[in-house]
Amino acid sequence: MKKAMTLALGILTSVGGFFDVGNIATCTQAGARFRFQLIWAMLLATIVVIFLIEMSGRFAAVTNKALPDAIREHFGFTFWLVPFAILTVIHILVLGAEIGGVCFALHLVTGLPLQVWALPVAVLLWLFLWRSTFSAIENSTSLLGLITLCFVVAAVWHRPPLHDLLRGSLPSLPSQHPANYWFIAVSIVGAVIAPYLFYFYSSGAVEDEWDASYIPVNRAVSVIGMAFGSVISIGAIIVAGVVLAPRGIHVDDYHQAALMLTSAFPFWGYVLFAVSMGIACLGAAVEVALSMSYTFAQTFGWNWGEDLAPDEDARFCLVYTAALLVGSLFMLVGMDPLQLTMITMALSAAALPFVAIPMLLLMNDRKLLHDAANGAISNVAAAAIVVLTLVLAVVSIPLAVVGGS
Amino acid sequence: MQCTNAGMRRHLLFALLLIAACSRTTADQASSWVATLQFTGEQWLAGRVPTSFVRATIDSADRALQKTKAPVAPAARAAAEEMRQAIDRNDRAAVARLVKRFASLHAST
Amino acid sequence: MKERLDVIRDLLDRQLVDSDETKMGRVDGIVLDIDGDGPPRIDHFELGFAVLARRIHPRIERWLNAIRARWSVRRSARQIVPWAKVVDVTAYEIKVDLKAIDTPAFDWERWLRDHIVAKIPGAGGE
Amino acid sequence: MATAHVEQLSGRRVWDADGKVVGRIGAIVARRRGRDYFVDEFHLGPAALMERFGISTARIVGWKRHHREPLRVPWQQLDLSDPDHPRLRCTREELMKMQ
Repeated sequence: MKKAMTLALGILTSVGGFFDVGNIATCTQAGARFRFQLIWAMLLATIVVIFLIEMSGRFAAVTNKALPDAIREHFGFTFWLVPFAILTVIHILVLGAEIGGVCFALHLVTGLPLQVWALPVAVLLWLFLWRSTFSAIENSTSLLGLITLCFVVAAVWHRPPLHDLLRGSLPSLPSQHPANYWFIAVSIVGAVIAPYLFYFYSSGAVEDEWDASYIPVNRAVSVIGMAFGSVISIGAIIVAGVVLAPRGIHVDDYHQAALMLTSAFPFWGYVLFAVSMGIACLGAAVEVALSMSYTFAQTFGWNWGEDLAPDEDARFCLVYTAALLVGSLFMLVGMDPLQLTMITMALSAAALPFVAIPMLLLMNDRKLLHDAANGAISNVAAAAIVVLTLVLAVVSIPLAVVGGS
Repeated sequence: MQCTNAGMRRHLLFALLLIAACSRTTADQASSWVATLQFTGEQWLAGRVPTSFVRATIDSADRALQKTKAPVAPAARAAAEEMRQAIDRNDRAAVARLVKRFASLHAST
Repeated sequence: MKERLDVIRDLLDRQLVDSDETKMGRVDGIVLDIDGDGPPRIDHFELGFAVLARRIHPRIERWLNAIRARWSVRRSARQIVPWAKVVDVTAYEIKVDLKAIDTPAFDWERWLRDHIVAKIPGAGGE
Repeated sequence: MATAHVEQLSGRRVWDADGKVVGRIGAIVARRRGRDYFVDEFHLGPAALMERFGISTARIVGWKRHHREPLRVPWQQLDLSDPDHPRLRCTREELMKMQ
């Protein structure tokens, strides 16, 4: 019974974790500029993220250790230091972008400028983290996150030509704007394979006290949950491709994306977009902030856990408090949330080897994992993923310079 | 001061590429913003977006258009300013006219 | 306890857990006693930012100490856990016979709890 | 008390009596005697590092190749008086004969 609940919740949570500000930005840009031609990038990223999430969950279930914990203890502090520092910067940037997404959603609803919302959003997030337990966070973000299904409903309502969808599912060369095309493709991968997902997911598995009997549950959660999240993202690509692309509207600013649901839902479309974006980013922001706390606490061996009261893990709470403060600065100083998101996605893609390579090495340690260590299929996939992440790391930043509009 | 020929050429090529890349994207962006203004006006007329949203979109469009050297930019900015005044007056007829003007501006890009 | 340990793999960087199952830091350093004619003996663990700083570079440790001399809530940036306090070494953690909250490892934790966390409503468990 | 730091020795290069590099320290094996643990031997070389990570590169790629043994150095043979430059008390060749 508990496992059935875990399964349902896990799937919903991973939907929440999957669809966030990075997906909203990259999917609407992809659809607006290249219609369905970049769906393949989303499919590729989904397959990769399924493998990596499955590995991080399996690792946590068998060893009772989350990833940052295991990496520090396995490879030593000096090895972990550089990835740790890079991932901390990425965490802060992603948190800033997610807060930006929430601020923009509130701006759509209230008409007030984004700066006004930066601190209230940070305080709201902080209260949420301070007061609630891990399962409360899981339940609320996952159920509210279902609102993002409106993108799928809108996509179906628009009846996109199936033939074009299928053609977009296979990689193809762009007829124009190649730099922009590849930049968006890389950004989609960076947005989907967000580093915080793995630290959050494996730490969550430890918080939920998974054991080896959860391996099948973990497998189902990662496959179904990520596929589900991917469907929502593809929905967003399709809607942008149907509504924005034919009108020649590109998404250089979130205001341009906000118009995409009003054709399918004449009276609710505008509010639905705002609410979807707000909730998706709010849920993701909570996960990013927690992931940051998990990473710090595990790196230094502090007491950690969202189920503990704050006076039992003061340093854990200090980390997310500081992260939220720094993360809200980006909006406070008036940075454009879309630009912040796109820079962050490119950097995130560049940092992927630091996530993928230690994970691949850990998953092959038979002293730790015994029979649950990676088999041949997982390892071929993992090796391919490492190659892919290395390529992305090399091309992402130059592409951001040339292809980022 | 000495400068090798090859080095000069490489720099020049790089600069040209950069200019080409930038000017293309800005012309593109300008056209996209004109289309955005048209669509926003249509949605406002249909009662699907609030007035505050149209104002914010016009602000963003104006900021982006100001940065581009696209030939369409000055006319688009002027029309955007008119639209701002029209929605403030709740002048539907004027907004409908401006939507048409944006449509023809977009067609010209 | 096991007959044979790999000091690097089984001890270094491992999680320390106190007698109340509270996580009290990691084994940031291990000191061997190499006195006399006998084989090197595991003498004690070292914990703390100073030890980590030295692992990155001795110069960083010096900077850290200079900063600490001006402004710190800790009695010492380095804490010692004698080997005699080690109760068990498992695949998950190293159990020690100490109370974390009474050790310098929790100086920051205690300071934060008493000066900041306790003053904010909702900090206690329900 | 004369001391040596494990975190400093880990991954440190070891020279032999002739000043030739023998390998890096990948594992330090200790055995229990009463309550205490005493270092028995040091393992050097890439195979020792792999031993630490519990993997072999071959296994990642999927082949099962012959597993290389690490170089074992009995504790008596390693001079730790300069922690930055651990030295063998014998030559590399003599060590190979001990394996």
